[in-house]
Amino acid sequence: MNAAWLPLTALATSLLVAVTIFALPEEARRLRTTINIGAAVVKIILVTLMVRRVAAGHEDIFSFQVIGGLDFVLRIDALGVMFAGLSSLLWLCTTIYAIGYLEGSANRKRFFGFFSLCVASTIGIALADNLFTFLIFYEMLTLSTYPLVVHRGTEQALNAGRVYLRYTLSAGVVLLLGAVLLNNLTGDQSFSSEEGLGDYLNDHRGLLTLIFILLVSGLAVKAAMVPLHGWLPRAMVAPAPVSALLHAVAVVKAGAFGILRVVYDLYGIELSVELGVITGLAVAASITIIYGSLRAIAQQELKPLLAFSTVSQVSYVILGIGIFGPFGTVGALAHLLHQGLMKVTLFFCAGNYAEELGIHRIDEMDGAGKRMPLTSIAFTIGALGMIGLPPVAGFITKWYLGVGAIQAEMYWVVAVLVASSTLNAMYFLPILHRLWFRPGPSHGKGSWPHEQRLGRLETHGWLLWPMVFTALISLGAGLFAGLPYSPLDWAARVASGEYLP
Amino acid sequence: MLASFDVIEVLLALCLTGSAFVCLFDRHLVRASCFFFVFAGAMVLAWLKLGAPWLAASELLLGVLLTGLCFFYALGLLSPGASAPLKHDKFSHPWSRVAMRVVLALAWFVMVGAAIRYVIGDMMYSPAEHPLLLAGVLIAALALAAFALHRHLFRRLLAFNLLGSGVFILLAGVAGTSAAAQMLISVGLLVACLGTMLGALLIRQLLHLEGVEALGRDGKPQRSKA
Amino acid sequence: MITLLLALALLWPFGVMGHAVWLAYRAPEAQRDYFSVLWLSAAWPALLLAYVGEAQWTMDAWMLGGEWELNSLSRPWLAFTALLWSLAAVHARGYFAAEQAQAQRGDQDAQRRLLRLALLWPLTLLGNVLLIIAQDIASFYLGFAVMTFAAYALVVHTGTQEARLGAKAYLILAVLGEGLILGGFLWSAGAADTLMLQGVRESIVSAEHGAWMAALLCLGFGVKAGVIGLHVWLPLAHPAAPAPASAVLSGVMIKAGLLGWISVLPLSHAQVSGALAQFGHWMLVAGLAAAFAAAVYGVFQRHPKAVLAYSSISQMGMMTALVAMGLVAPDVWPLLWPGLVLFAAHHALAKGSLFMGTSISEHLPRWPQPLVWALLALPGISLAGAIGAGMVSKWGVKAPLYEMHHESLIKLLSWAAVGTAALVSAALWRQWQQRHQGGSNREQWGAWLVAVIAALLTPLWLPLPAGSIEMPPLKEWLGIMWPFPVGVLFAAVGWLLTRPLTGKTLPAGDLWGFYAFVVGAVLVPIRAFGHCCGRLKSASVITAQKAEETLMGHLTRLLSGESWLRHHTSGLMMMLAVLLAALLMWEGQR
Amino acid sequence: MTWRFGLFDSTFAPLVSTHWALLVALVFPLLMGGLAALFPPKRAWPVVLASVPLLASGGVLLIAFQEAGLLGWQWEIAGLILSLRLNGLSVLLLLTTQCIVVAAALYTPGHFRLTEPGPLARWLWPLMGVALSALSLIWLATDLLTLYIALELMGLAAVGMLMLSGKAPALLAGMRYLLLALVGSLTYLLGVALILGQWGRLDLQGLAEVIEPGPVAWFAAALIGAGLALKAALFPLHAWLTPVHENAWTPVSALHAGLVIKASMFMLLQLWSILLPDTFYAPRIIAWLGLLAIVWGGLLAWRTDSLKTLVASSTVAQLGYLMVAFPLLLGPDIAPLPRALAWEGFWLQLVGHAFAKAAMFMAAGNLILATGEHTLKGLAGTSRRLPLSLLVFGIASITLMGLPPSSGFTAKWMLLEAMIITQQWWAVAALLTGTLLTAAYVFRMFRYSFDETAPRHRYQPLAPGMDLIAMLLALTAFALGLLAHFPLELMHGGSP
Repeated sequence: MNAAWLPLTALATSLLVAVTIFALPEEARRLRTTINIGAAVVKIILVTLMVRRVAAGHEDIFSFQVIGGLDFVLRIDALGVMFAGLSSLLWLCTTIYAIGYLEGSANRKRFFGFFSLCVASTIGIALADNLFTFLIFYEMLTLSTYPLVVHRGTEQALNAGRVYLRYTLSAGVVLLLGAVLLNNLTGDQSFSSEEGLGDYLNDHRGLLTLIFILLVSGLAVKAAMVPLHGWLPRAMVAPAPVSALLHAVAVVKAGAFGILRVVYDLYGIELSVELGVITGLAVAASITIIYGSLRAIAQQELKPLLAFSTVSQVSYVILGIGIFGPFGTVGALAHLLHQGLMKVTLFFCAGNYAEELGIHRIDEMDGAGKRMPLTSIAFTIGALGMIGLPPVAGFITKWYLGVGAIQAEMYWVVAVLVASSTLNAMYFLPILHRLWFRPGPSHGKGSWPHEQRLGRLETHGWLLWPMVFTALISLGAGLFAGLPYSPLDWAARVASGEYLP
Repeated sequence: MLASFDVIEVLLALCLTGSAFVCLFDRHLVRASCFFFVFAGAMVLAWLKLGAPWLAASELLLGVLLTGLCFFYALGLLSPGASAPLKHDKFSHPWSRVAMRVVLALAWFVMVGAAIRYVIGDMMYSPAEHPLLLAGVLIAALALAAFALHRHLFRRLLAFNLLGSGVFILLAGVAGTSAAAQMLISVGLLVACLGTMLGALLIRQLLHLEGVEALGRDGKPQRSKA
Repeated sequence: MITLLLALALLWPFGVMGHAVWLAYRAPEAQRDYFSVLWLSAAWPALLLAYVGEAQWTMDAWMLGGEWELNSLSRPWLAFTALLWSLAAVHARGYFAAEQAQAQRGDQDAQRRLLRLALLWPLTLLGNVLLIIAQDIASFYLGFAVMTFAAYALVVHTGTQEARLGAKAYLILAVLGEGLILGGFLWSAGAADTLMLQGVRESIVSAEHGAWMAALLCLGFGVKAGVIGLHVWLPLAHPAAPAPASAVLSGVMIKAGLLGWISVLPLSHAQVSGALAQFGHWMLVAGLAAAFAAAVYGVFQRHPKAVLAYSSISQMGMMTALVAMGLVAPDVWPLLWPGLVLFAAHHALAKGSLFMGTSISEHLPRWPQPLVWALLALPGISLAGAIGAGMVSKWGVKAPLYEMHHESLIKLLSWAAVGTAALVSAALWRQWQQRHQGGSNREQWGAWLVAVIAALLTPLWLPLPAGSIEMPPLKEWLGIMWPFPVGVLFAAVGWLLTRPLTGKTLPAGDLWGFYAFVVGAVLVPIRAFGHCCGRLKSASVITAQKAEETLMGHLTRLLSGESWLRHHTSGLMMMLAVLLAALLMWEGQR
Repeated sequence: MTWRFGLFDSTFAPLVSTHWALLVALVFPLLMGGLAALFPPKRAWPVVLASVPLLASGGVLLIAFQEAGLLGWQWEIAGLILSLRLNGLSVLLLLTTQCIVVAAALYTPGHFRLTEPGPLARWLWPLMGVALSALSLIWLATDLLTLYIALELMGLAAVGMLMLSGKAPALLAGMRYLLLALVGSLTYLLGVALILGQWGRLDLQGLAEVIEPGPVAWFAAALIGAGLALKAALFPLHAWLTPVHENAWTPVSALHAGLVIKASMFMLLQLWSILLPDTFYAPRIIAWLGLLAIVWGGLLAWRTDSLKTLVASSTVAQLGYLMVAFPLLLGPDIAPLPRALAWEGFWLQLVGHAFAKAAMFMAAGNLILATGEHTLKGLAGTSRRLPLSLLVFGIASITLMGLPPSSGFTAKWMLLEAMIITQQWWAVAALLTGTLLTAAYVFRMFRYSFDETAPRHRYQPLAPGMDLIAMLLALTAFALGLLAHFPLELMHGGSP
């Protein structure tokens, strides 16, 4: 039984929300909030439904013909549902957070409209079943995030937006070229087809490699791989929920997810190995991991530090793709979710510090643990996860990546992982030290840069609870990774689909 | 050779070419307009000669009367109260531009001539047999060159009209005076007339709004952003 | 029932932490008792658990698949660990009494420090307990990491310059160690596709690079166990840490490294490869080197806790050597390990009571002085193997070695015990020199006394397999006891010899200075390179901006061509027509 | 190639209702235009009423085509044969034209109410009617005479409309446009003269059969090509375009950029496919010029300070996309697949651009109207005050940039594919460069509008429908991307 309405409804939920929000007047705050949260909840229910259907072995497809030989196809598969689940879960959190964060500021209608559009794009990316459909939502994502990046409208924000566009649109063009070349070579290639492109290997080896490079370099810009990462730290000028979304779910993950699709579903892992591109991917990812960490160490401000940390962490996913074998794949897939959860927590925390206490620089964080204990605990959980310490989710993926690397006999990857953990510790532990072990304004030494008392608790409830929730989830995803339907379990399910016939 | 020599046609052709030349390249605008009357009159005769009385009538009405009046209106001679009648074209052209236009006109002439040679196979052997056709080619080339050369809007308008006439003669020359050709020409005449009327109105309006300088501003780099 | 107890043992510390948080945010300042009975009880369920019996738990949902076990190894280990934690907690209540009073008076700093300690103490304990019962890698690593990082608070507690240095050294080496452990685990587990410690052991035996895996893991755990070269944090951290913290650090946490070795190394495995046996030899050498070098260096320390830290290094060196025997001579291990566990347990309690003793000597109770000092010396003497449990534990390891004819090692160990004796006497001497009267309280000396007694009577309460430990036969007593007087003698002679150099002592943390120098030297070119890159980047940015400006200028000039185009449109049209015609003709004529 | 233009005999004769629909489509606009000149509508509802029969006629023609396939009409008047045909392409273009003109007409009353356009305003209506009729005729006509008449009518109407604003720069630009358009027509006429002289007939279907490659066909093609290129504002001959739009009224600009220049483009392609079915270089010349057009137009739009110039220059670049596709449509040895792809892509691009450009002009007009500023810098802060206009502009520019899922994207996808199959890499490069340049100028505009630090203007409120109409147009262009199947299906059928 094909429930074609399911993928379409999932997509339409956030699209309709976007349209509705644009149609509502700026002042209709309450209604907008209700619609936003309601739709997010509906989306989660839909995704849950999808999970159940995928687990039951159904494949729901919605498709129509755009032009001859080219279809618009949405399909629910395990990998897509994984990404959709991440985005819908974090959408709820980020929406709640953003409502609190933007309380009383201007242009909220525009913000939430594009925010919903952005999430609709990620859902589309998740459910797209061919490169054409993927490309549609991929570019839609670029466009819908631009207004979010420049939201503040300052000179700095506008410049960041320009840089962002330069990178992403150029990447889009490269991607388009790759997609058209591929379409030309193979016709409309569904992500769900079992064969991969193995048939073309003998005659078109060079072309296939070229297309792979085009596609991956186009996607790598969004995934912020060195040297295509320049936009990400600059995009930090955006409001905290945007940074959270950009870093955790929408943009960087879209890039990483795209690479996943290309390698596993389009080319097929065997072909990628045969072409030898996969090792290149692993090397590039390793360089990115180390480079990002090194740059993060040098940062003085919290958000750029987190940005470089993202540069480094997202490449774990790519690294996992670059490791041939089920463990690498599981690691990559699980990290897609884990990193999202942890990074969103960290950005929420950074936003809370900035909102409540006006903290932007790392050296202003002394003793903030006392003033904002829950935020600081969440930050600690996120940071430990980034380092890869158990029991936070980061450890699980690091483990799978490492084991995968050993099994693929890529021993240097383990060295990279260990080095990265150490470097992560080098920039996160000092912050934790400052948070918990240094006396600061809350102990009567100096004062906070710009303190506001936003709520009865340590800060506004809308800001606090999403963060606590994501922190708990990232902790739980590590502690109870063995539970059915945990990220790890789902990743293993996807991976077994890739490697087992 | 002489036997096929039609004196009237040759005279008409000469008259057309000559008046067109003066009309195109005389800086004295009133005189040029007067010569346009001469040219248009010759055109009427040419149509009669070619056996198209209907066209002759339209030419008389549209070409001579309306278009001519339009020119005088544009020059400010019809309404005595109008500001500053136009007399002379005072815009100058650099030599390079003139040379360029001459080369282009030659090329154009050769091209159109060659094209017609292919259509009317025998013309190559007796070019003088079709003096009107030859005049048409010449006028078309000259008029186009003048159109490209001049900056003064009035003179460009004039050049356009002559170009139109040249093209019509060519059309009649190569295609005869079939119904289709006559129809094309009459439409062309009508359009030329309408265009000229519009142009004349515009010229007056521009003169009224901006003065003489505006008529030659075409192509000059726009004044730097104020 | 036992499962319930396990859950209680693991969750109880959380309850304790919750109580501490509640105290901090809800209770009025003056009534904050950071070391309440609840807090003291953090380790009690775990202690109880050790005595309930053997059990096994498997949990698929737990991380990568959990497998916990209370077996003949983990039970005694848990027992001495939990016991020392309990005692140290009681001691802490006394030790921090003054600070607590300060906090109740409203001193923000004291409140902060005590809250931190009250929170992280149970967490450290939790990690320690978890790593003991864990049989799967993830749980073990989790417990190890939690313990390691939470213990930072214990080290840094006072917040003085020295404490921060010690904590820094501790943390840096801990991170390094965690990295090595992770690498080793990944390698060995990946090679054998396993998630259990058992699998790691098998993997190390069977894998081609087993020795390297073992080396990574050993070095990683060695950070905690104070292997020579990686030991530098011990003498830096201990003097700075509060006495109860030092007691657990040196008593049980350091043993976690030992347990790590025992868990991951394929000891007693008959078919160890040549490389692995080779590695065992290296480890043996390293252990003995640590045992002697630490003793030689340690006696010249000024601070009694630093001396004790070196003593720990020395003792751990001995244990390293014994573990290495499991690789070098696998057949000896089944007989050796109960002795080793007893050795570890006894050392834990004895070292714990020695460290607690340092706080007693700083706040001497109003008892007869000879009694106090005798009591202070007792665990030291026992540690040197002259009396009580020390003697039994010495015999516990000696006997199997005798049986398997490793007399040379016994001789070396005996000489190492001389070092131990010298160290404890030096420590006592330093305590004597730095003694203070007054300020003691009940909890402080009570816990200490119990620890001393427990140390002396270790074999009696340690739940080792029945019959694995026996009293040494009388004729061996001399062979066991002789190192103590010799050691005291050595210490005295050494003291006499070095008297002229009075005032000058060797710095604690020997190699730390060297390491810091090396790292600093390495960082200089890296920093220079970084600056160079930064300059290069800014230079290229400027160049790019300039180039962009120039380019824009050219572009603007180029675009003014638009008006030229506008001017020449009709001419261009002619040209286009002619060009097209010519082109078409040319193409047609070909 | 000529069959694609419907130049073959139809199987069915048109029904009576179809005759009436044709009549309505061609004559009704004139009537309504005249009526509106007498009684200028002050509100949108009379326009709505007037547009109902018009759109209905388009609908009837669409249904007629879908039922019967190609339809043909022929009349003989005094020895002249006038012929029309209705194939998928003409239906598509006819509907597009009607939609855009109706939208422009609906937009006009609101625009006039806010701008106080002066006494000449009432003449806009008849001129608009004439333009619509002439455009419809161009899509339908299949003989050179009718085409010439329609072309001239359209040209004059367009010039008239553009100059109605009556400002001096507008007049100057309009005068230039007038002269050039007339000269262009004469050049075209010269080409027609050669054809008439050689083959003695003007109906395209007959010509397609008799014309053989030879000097006359080539000369005629060159002359017609140059003349129409001038009128279509193809690259080196485009320079008259921007000043014209700079000063024209918004609905007029929308009509002109969206449709009028496209008509010349349509004729150029149609006539060349008859005259030069197998030439290699001429289409390539156009394509290379197209490459230059993309770059030049993009650069112009990128560096300009005026919003309207930006939009107008973008037209130049967008025409470049169409020009670049010429070698895929005309020339020897083009495989059927790329030719079909390019054909569909070409028209989709044309239609999509028509809608998008009309919407963009309206949005730009709204912004200018509301802020009172013509420069980009004047837009600072509009994102807060005029989000809807800006959104329309954004949606339209997505189509122009060729980003998914707009029609521009789908068209570009098809063109790219055709180019790749035929290995025309430079054309691929041109298309991709065009995307980036378009993005550069579009987002330059957005950059200004998102500026929150600028001082606040007083904004003039807009009439209620003005943004809505523009939005509908923009959305149409946008939706045609994913729904491209429907318009393209129209062009599938109908091979003889």
